[in-house]
Order: sequence, then C-alpha cells, then structure tokens
Amino acid sequence: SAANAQERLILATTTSTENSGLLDVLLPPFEETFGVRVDVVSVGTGKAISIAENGDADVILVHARAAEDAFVEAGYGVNRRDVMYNDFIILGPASDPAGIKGMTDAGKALHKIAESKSPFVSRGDDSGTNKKELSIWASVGIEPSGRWYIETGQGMGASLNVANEKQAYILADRGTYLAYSGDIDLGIVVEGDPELFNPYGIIPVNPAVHNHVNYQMAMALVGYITSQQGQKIISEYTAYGKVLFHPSAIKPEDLK
Amino acid sequence: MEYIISGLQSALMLIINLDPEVTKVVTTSLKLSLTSTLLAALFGTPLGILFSKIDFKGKFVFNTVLNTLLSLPTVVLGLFVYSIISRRGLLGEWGLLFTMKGIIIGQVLLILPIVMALVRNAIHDIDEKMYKTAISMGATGTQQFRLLLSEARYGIIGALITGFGRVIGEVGISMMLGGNIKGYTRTITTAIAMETNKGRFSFGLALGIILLFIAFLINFIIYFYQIGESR
Amino acid sequence: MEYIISGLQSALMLIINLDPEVTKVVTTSLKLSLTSTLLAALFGTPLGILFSKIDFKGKFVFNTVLNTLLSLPTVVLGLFVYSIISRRGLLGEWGLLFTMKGIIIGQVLLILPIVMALVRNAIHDIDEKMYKTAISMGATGTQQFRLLLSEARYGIIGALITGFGRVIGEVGISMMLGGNIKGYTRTITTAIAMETNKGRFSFGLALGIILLFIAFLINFIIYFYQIGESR
Amino acid sequence: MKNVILEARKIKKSFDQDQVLNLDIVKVYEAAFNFLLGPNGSGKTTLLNILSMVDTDYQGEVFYRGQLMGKQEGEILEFRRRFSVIWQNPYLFKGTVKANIGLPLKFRKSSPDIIEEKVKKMADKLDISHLLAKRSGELSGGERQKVSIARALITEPEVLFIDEPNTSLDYESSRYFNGLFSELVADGVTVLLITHDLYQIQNLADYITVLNDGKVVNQGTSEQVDF
Amino acid sequence: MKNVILEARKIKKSFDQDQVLNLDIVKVYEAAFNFLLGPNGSGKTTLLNILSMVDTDYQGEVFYRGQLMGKQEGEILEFRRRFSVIWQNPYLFKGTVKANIGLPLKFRKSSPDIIEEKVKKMADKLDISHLLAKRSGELSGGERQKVSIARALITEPEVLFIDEPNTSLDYESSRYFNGLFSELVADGVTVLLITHDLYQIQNLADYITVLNDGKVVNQGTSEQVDF
Ligand SMILES: Nc1ncnc2c1ncn2[C@@H]1O[C@H](COP(=O)(O)OP(=O)(O)OP(=O)(O)O)[C@@H](O)[C@H]1O
Ligand SMILES: Nc1ncnc2c1ncn2[C@@H]1O[C@H](COP(=O)(O)OP(=O)(O)OP(=O)(O)O)[C@@H](O)[C@H]1O
Ligand SMILES: [Mg+2]
Ligand SMILES: [Mg+2]
Repeated sequence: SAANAQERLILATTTSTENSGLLDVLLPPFEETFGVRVDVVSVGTGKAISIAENGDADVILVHARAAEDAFVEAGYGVNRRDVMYNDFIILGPASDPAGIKGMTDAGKALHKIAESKSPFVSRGDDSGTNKKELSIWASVGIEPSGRWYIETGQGMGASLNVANEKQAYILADRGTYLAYSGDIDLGIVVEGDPELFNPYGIIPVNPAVHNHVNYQMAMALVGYITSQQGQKIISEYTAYGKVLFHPSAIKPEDLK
Repeated sequence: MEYIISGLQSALMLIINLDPEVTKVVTTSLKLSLTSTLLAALFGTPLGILFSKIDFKGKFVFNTVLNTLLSLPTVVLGLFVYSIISRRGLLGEWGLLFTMKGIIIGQVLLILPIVMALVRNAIHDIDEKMYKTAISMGATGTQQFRLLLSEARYGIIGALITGFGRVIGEVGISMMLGGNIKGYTRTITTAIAMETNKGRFSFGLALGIILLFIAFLINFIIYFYQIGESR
Repeated sequence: MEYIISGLQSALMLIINLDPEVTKVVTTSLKLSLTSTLLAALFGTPLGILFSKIDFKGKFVFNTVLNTLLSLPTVVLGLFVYSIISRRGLLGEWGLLFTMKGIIIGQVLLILPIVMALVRNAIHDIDEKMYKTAISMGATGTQQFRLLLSEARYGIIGALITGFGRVIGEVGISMMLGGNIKGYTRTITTAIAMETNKGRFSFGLALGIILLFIAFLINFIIYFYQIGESR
Repeated sequence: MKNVILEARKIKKSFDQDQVLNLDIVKVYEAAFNFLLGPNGSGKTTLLNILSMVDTDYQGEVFYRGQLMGKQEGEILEFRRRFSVIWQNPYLFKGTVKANIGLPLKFRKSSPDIIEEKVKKMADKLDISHLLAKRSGELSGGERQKVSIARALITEPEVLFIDEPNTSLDYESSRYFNGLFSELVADGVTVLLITHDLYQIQNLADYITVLNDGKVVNQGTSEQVDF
Repeated sequence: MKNVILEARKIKKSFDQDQVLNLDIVKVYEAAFNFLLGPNGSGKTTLLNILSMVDTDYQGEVFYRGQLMGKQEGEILEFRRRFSVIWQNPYLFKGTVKANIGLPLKFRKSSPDIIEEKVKKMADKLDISHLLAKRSGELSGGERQKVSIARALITEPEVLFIDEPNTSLDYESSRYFNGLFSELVADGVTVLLITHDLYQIQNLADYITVLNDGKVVNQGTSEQVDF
C-alpha cells in the first residue's frame, strides 16, 4: 500500500493511552502534515521503556514519572515534555465493607481498607497505576499483605474484572473504569485527592545512543503534541461522554 | 542476545536457590497441565476413536469443524468460558472464575479437539485386518479398545504429548480464567507474560527456560516408559 | 452469556458490512498464517521424515527435545526472537522487528517442531514393506519421498492443519514481534486481545467468531481436495 | 451323515454396489473337514467372515446348532469364543510372538501362569519355541503363518476356520499341519478350510462347497462333488 | 551351461546379533529358471532382497555380469530398474489398482498415454481388467497377488525375482502363471523363484540353490540337486 512507502515513526505507549481512543484523533493530523506513518505499539509501561532502551521505538508516551526520569538519566531519552494528566480513583462494592465511600483522602481510605481487611485488588505489575498504589500505601506506613490483598499481575481491565468478581476495592484510572462501567458492579468510592493525579510525558529516544532512530520526526511529534493544536485536541477529547485527559503542556487558560 | 544469556543465568540461579515463589508457580502449572491433559485424554481418546470408526451423515462437516477448533485462540476460548462462569454467567453461582477449576475447564476444552483430531488421524492408519483379527479372537468391546490403543500407541501418545505441550505453554486461558493471582492461580506462563509486560525480559526468559526444563523431564519420562519399549 | 449472543450479532454485522478495518486484520492474519504454514511445511515435512527414518546416537534425546518444544509458550519464543531481531540483537540491522517478516520468523519457529513431530508420528506407522516395494520398483530418492508423502497423506495433512491452527490462533508472537500496529501488523488475534483488554468482550468474541469462520473455510477447502478423495 | 453345526440361509452381501455373495443354503458339518473352494474373488473369504461371525453386516440368517444367531456384538461374543480363525495373510499385533500367541487366552481372562504354560506347550508342539522372544515384524513369511496358527489353536476351538493355511509353509510344515488338522477333526473339532491345494482337497475333504461368482455351484460330500 | 548374470560372494547378513545368512557363492544364470529352496526361516527372502539390490546393508559382494555392484543408492538405480520383484505378501499402495500397476512406469517417466495403454494391455493379458478401478484395499487375496504380478511385469524386466507367487492363487491362475513365467524364460528373461511347491520345482527348475539355516546346502542343475 501507499502507506508502506511512507516514512515510519514508532511510538511505544501504554495500553491505557491507546485503549482510550485518544490517539485515533490526535495522530492523524500530524501524520497528514508531516507525511509520516505513526506506528503505535501499545504495551505495559515497563515494556514500552525497555523497547525504547533497545532502540526498537523512536519515541515513548508513558505515565510513570520515576521510571521516565531514570530512562532520561541513563541517557536513553532526551527532551522529555509533560503532555497531559488524568486521575486515578478508588472503586469499591456497593456494600462498602471498609466504610470509605465519599472520602477524599486516598491514604486514609487505604488505611481503613487494611484495618478492616477488606479485599483489595492490586495490579502488582509494576505499571504506573501499580506504582502509584504502592506509593500511597507507603505514605501511610502500611506494607499490604495477607489474604485480603490480591495481586493479579495483570492489566487494568483484567484486574477490574477480578475486583468485580471478588467484590473488592481497587485503584483504577478513570478511562478504563469508564470503559468497563457497564460491565461491572463497582462504583467510585474515593476521588479528587491531588495525590491521585496521573501525569503523562513524551520522550524521544536519544539519537546519540541509537543512531538509527527517527529523531527528527520524534521531535516533530513532541512539538505537535505540545502545540496549541495538539493540546486542544486532548482537552476536547471525550469518551463515554466524559473528558478523559487534561492537557498539561499548556495551561488551560492559555489554550486558544 | 544479552537477554538470552542473562536469562540462562537467572534461570540457573532460580533453580539452584529453589526460589519459593518460582516453586509455587511451577507446582501450580504442573498440577493444572497434568490434570487438564489427563481429563482431555480420558474424554478425547475414546471420542477420537469413535469418530474415526463410525460413519454418519455429515462426518465430512464434523471433521472440518474439529479441524477448525484447532485454530481456536486461547483468548477467545477464555472469553467464552469467562462469559459462562463469571458472576453474571450461567454457572456464576458455582464461583469457578479465578480458581484452578476454572482454568482446568478452559484448558480441557482447548485440547479436547487437538486430542480428538490427532487420535482420529492415528487410528485412521490402522489396518482394517487388525479389527477382524481381534474380533475373531473373541475380544470384547473393551478388549478391542485396549488393543487398538496399544496398536496405535505411538500416535496416541503423540496426541497427548501435543496436548500437554499446548496447555503447559498456553497463557490466554490461564490469564483470563485464573487471573494470574499471586500465590494462587499464577502459573509459569502468566508469570512470564507479566514479567515481559514489566519489561523484565531476561527474567521472563528465565522462567521460560524453567518451563522447558520441566516439560523436558515429563516428556523424557513418558517417552522412556511408553515409546522406548515399543518396536 | 449475553456476551456470546451479542458477540454473534456483531460478528454477523461486521461480516455483512465488510468493515474495512476488520477486512484489513483478516487479510493480514491470513497472509501471515498461510505463509508461515507453507514455510514450516517446506522445512518441517522433510525434516520430520528424515528424523523418523535415520538412526543415530542420541535419537532418544533428540525426540524428547522435539516433544519438549511443543510446550514452548509463544511469549517465550516471542521474547527469544525479539532478543535476536531487536536493534540491539544480532540481526538488529535488518529492521525485522514490528514487521510481517518478524512475525513469520517467530511463527515458523513455533510450528516447525509441531509439524516435525506429527510428521514423524505419521511416518512411524508406515509399513516397512512400503519402502522395499518402492525401491524394488526403481524409485529414485525423490520418488520414494513423494510416494511416502502420498501413503502418509492423512497424517501429514493432519500435521499441517494442526500447525495452521496453531499460527492463526496464536497471539503471543504476533503481539511481541508485530507490535499490533494498526493497519500494518494487527492480526485478528492481537485485535481480539486488545479489544478484550479494553473490556469490549463481545467485540472480541465477534472477531473470534470471524477467525473461526475463516479457519473453517480453509479447512473445508483442504479437506475437500486432499482427504475427501482418498480411500 | 454328520450333524449340521452351522447353516447359512439366503445370505446376501454387497460392497458399495457390488453384490459379492448371493447364497441359498450353505451347511457346515460337525466334527468334519469342510472345504470351501472356488476361484479367486469368488467370495470364499467373505463367506468365512460371515460364518465365523466376524462380519455381522449381511442380509440373511446364520444358524448355530439350529439356533438363529444375532447380529449384535453382545449376543454373539460367547459363540465367537468357541471359534478360531486362521487368516489368509495373518495380522500379527505389535510386540513379541509370545504375546501374540497368548492374547486370545488373555481375552478369556486366563491367569498369566496358565497362559505362559499353554503358550510354551503350543510353541513346542509347532516347533516355533525359538521364535517366542522375536517381535512380530521380524518374522519370515512362513514363521508368521505358523505363529498365527498357534494363536488360533491355543483356545482349543470347537470350530476352526482356515483360509489357505499352506500359503508360505515349507513342505515339511505343510505336511505336519495337514496331519494336525486331521487329528483335530478326528478329536471332534469342526474345520472349515479354504484352499486351492489339490492335494489337500483330494486327501482331506469330507464335505465340499464350491463357490463361483458369489453363488454355490456345487455342494456335497467329497465323493459327490466334482471340483 | 548358461552365462552367470548375478553372482553373490561371501555374503553375510545379521539382524541385531543373529546371523541369518553366511554364504560362500550363489550364482544366478541368465535366461534360465533359477530356483531358491529351503525351509521356513532359512534366509531365502533375505537373499532375494540382497540379489535384487533392494537391501544394500550386508557384508560381501554381488556381481552383475561380472561387475561389482556398489551399495550406494545412486550407483545401483539403473541396475535395479532392469529388475522386478514379486513379493511374498505384496504391498499395494493406496489408490486404485490401475495406479498401482502403472507406478513403475511413472517412476521411469513414461508418458501418461503410454502408461494407460500398457496397463490396459497387461490387465487384459492377466484377466484383471475388471479390477482396474478398484481401490487396493478392496481386493481378495488372490486378486492382490495378480495385481502385484502385473505391476512387476509391466516394466519388461531383464531379471524377475519371485517370492512364492502361487500363494493365494487358484488352480487355473497358478497354471497360467507357471506357463507365463516359462514363456518369459524362453524369451530370455532371467527368473529367480522362491517356492515350496513341488510341482513347480519338478517341472520348471533349470538351476536350484537350496538354503538351510542361512547356508547353501546344495546347488546345481535340477538333475544334479537332490532337494
Ligand atoms: N527384520 C528382521 N529382524 C530380525 N530377524 C529377521 C528379520 N527378518 C527376518 N529375520 C529372520 O531371518 C531369518 C530368515 O528370514 P527369511 O525371511 O529370509 O526366511 P525365508 O527363507 O524367506 O522363510 P519363509 O519361507 O518362511 O518365507 C528368519 O529366522 C527370520 O526370523
Ligand atoms: N472391502 C471390499 N470392498 C469392495 N470389494 C471387496 C471388498 N472385499 C472383497 N471385495 C470383493 O469381493 C469379491 C470376493 O472377495 P473374497 O475376498 O471373498 O474372495 P475370495 O474368494 O476369498 O478370493 P481369493 O481366493 O482370491 O482369496 C472380490 O471380487 C473382491 O474384489
Ligand atoms: Mg480369500
Ligand atoms: Mg520368505
């Protein structure tokens, strides 16, 4: 096909980004303007970073701040830019055995879950979400373990299913929750804590380390996504009738 | 390349140290795959023989359907069983989802067609005279069946080895129906998938090497006892 | 249960409407699995025959290794090939990762042991007299080979059908080496895995049903031309 | 005149469209040497399959001592166990000669000791003791035939069906088995033998049935029949 | 005295540990009826395999018209193609009788038309035209044997190896084939025949080799040999 003859840019990103459907509206204008085909490889955050370290992707879009910094620190990535954020929420069964519904402090809520030994599902997969969850546990000085603490080692969707089946609490990103809300009997019990914000960054792979990468086009993508045009598309994107992502490269008041 | 080398190293370390978490997933995988293979053998072998012997209208279509089921992706089968045993499904009350039993149901369904198809192929090549001879010797139905098993031994054991290989190496069903729950339904393959997702490629490879090592031992034992002695 | 029903409905809709995205993943899947099966047949059949005929020291171990490779999980094989064709790997310069060629390499390696093992089993049951007769009739090596293929046809086609089923239904290798890139390396199975991940279960099932439908057609054609006429 | 032990009436048998048997009456006499003759492809083996109750897929009726035989597996097993068949081109099972000869006894649930003993005795008698440990694929043509005869005789059958036994046998063995079969008949065993061997026909036959193209063309004692 | 066409010297052959052949010299004469006799298991078929170059895994030497035969596939193919073998218990390939008979010609790359024609002629001659469309699994014992004879004769071989041809043949056919083989010899074909049939030995043999327990115990013209 004609597409095959085009220049190719490999973007490694997390499953949640791709699954949200955002990239389907965000990328086409870029592809058209620059005559490039963006090949999106969506995998776990850890895997996305490993692939980029090996030089198998040109640019990554992920949400795991500490890992991103380590990636840049080690010299694999350059020119990291903030792109957007969304937020995490804590879901729970209607019976709410820990009695945390309506709380706004995520740390305190988890504390009560541990105290009451109410079932809690953890992704346990080193993903951005999992790391966020662990950091909240750490902030209240709890090392979760025991039969009530169920580690799935799976993606968000699969973990939501487990939580639903076991009628357990779970920390989830809002996008995935919205996608699943029709199929599960769990509701939001905690939201709004600034601690629960989930920032995404974009990082081109360092052409000094991997000389074959399409650095020019990667930088062009960074430029596009953090431009007025890109940020506006992000801010206007809705799924399931809700806004999913909030742009962070340009402040909302500066968006035209 | 370095992944392969460091994978080999860490596999060795894990085996030597008898890492308790690894021991746990290994035993879970073994229990699951042996049980599933056994059950599939129990149902699949007689069914395979039956369908290779009896003639009925639509056998052509039946055979094609059987062959088609060999293409069934584990995710799809997983989804299918999921929608039956999940809380909202028909058998939701039995609480089978995210248990070993749930995985076994899926795995048995996965390899039943494989076992049936390969047993059918093995039986197909048995000489017609074998049946006449057995009948004339006064063999009962069961005795004919046993004799047939023994004459087609090579092909039938081959079918079971293929089925076993399929379940011990599959990940979709274990993931979907077992949930990869740590210390409970986590198997070698779901652990590999998880580690790979984390970007820990060499640890994933290490677990893969351990899986192959175990499969080798089991095949060695089967081969030694069953095939080695024949011919 | 409702997933299954709505899955069937949307499968029907997708087929009727010839949804372009679905058409694209279907053709990609077909191209991949047919190419991989063909290549595996090309190498695996002669190798399987060879290893069933020649006797050498360590054949026992070799056979066990072959059987063990049937257990190789697709993720592990995917990882293995990845570490070779990744930019940092031996063949990194060839740029095979996230291309169709990359997937084909992995898939051929996946089913080569299956084809070899099942062909070996099929050949094993051929009467010793068949060789003597062919030789005495003045058959060249190639002619003996062709005759053997024809005598063991049922088992060999069975091996290829099993191999085809394995590749068209596998997801680990396509995912790892292809990257599930939309409009390029996305196959039916990687699409199913993705949709399932998104929680769109019935859409996942719909794609699964389409996959089975296609596998059915292919098996039907093979069966019709090759087996239907025999005996 | 001897008793009729087996009688087949109005037997019809077809493969696909071809009718290969269309018989009125065929009788097998007790404790006698019954011969079944006819050119190649005349239906001898097909009839043997039916009379020995190995093939139950035919039209018509078979009587055993006046009793109509069923066509269901369960009904006829015990009758079948009183019979033995020595096949044209015998099929030997994978495994040793010893296992092959003992198999019919195993089916009848004899104890391993008894099987061991009987197999030894039979092998001694037929002079094939040196073959007992061989695998079935390693035999010469005549050795296969002898093993299959031993396997048929080990159950001491009431009726013995034999399809061209002298095939592949050397002169000595041939003579020995002719003698052995005669002794069995003298001891009360019913034998139905298919052969093309003139010597056997002239010297052994009590009753003869001649088939041609699936029909009985001649039947009677060896004196009556002009073969 | 006729020319020697095949000569085997110092042939030794073992299966596993058992030595089954240990011969000094065996000669096959051109355009003559050579007989190979001996009791069951004496090694006749094993020797036939070696002389016909089907089995090349032996110790010793085989000469064809004075020329030492190699043991590599490539070297002997053209010689093998001058030979045909009619086997004891013939193996027929899956498919029709027609395909089976035509196969040796197909191996020699004859055109389909010629194959068709020759197969028809051969089938007419051996009176098996009615079997051509049958599948190989559907034949009677004698029919199988006739098909295998047709398949061996279709290439008009220079040397014909025959392992107990009368097995399963009816009286008529038996006589017919004895006549046919004699005609072939008269036409210059070399025949090596294994048999236990006294009639054949007495009436057809030119030269006789008698084996016992893997050794030649007697050899010479039919007048010289006391079998
Ligand atoms: N594949 C084999 N493995 C072991 N022993 C074998 C094998 N083939 C033949 N033999 C043995 O070799 C000896 C000679 O066998 P061969 O077939 O040559 O006999 P034969 O003279 O043709 O006998 P017959 O008249 O019974 O056909 C026999 O004792 C037989 O058991
Ligand atoms: N399975 C089959 N399918 C079709 N035709 C068959 C089948 N078995 C036998 N026949 C045919 O039935 C006829 C009778 O066969 P049968 O084996 O009874 O002959 P026979 O009298 O035993 O001959 P022979 O002396 O050659 O052994 C033959 O013409 C044969 O071709
Ligand atoms: Mg017959
Ligand atoms: Mg022989």
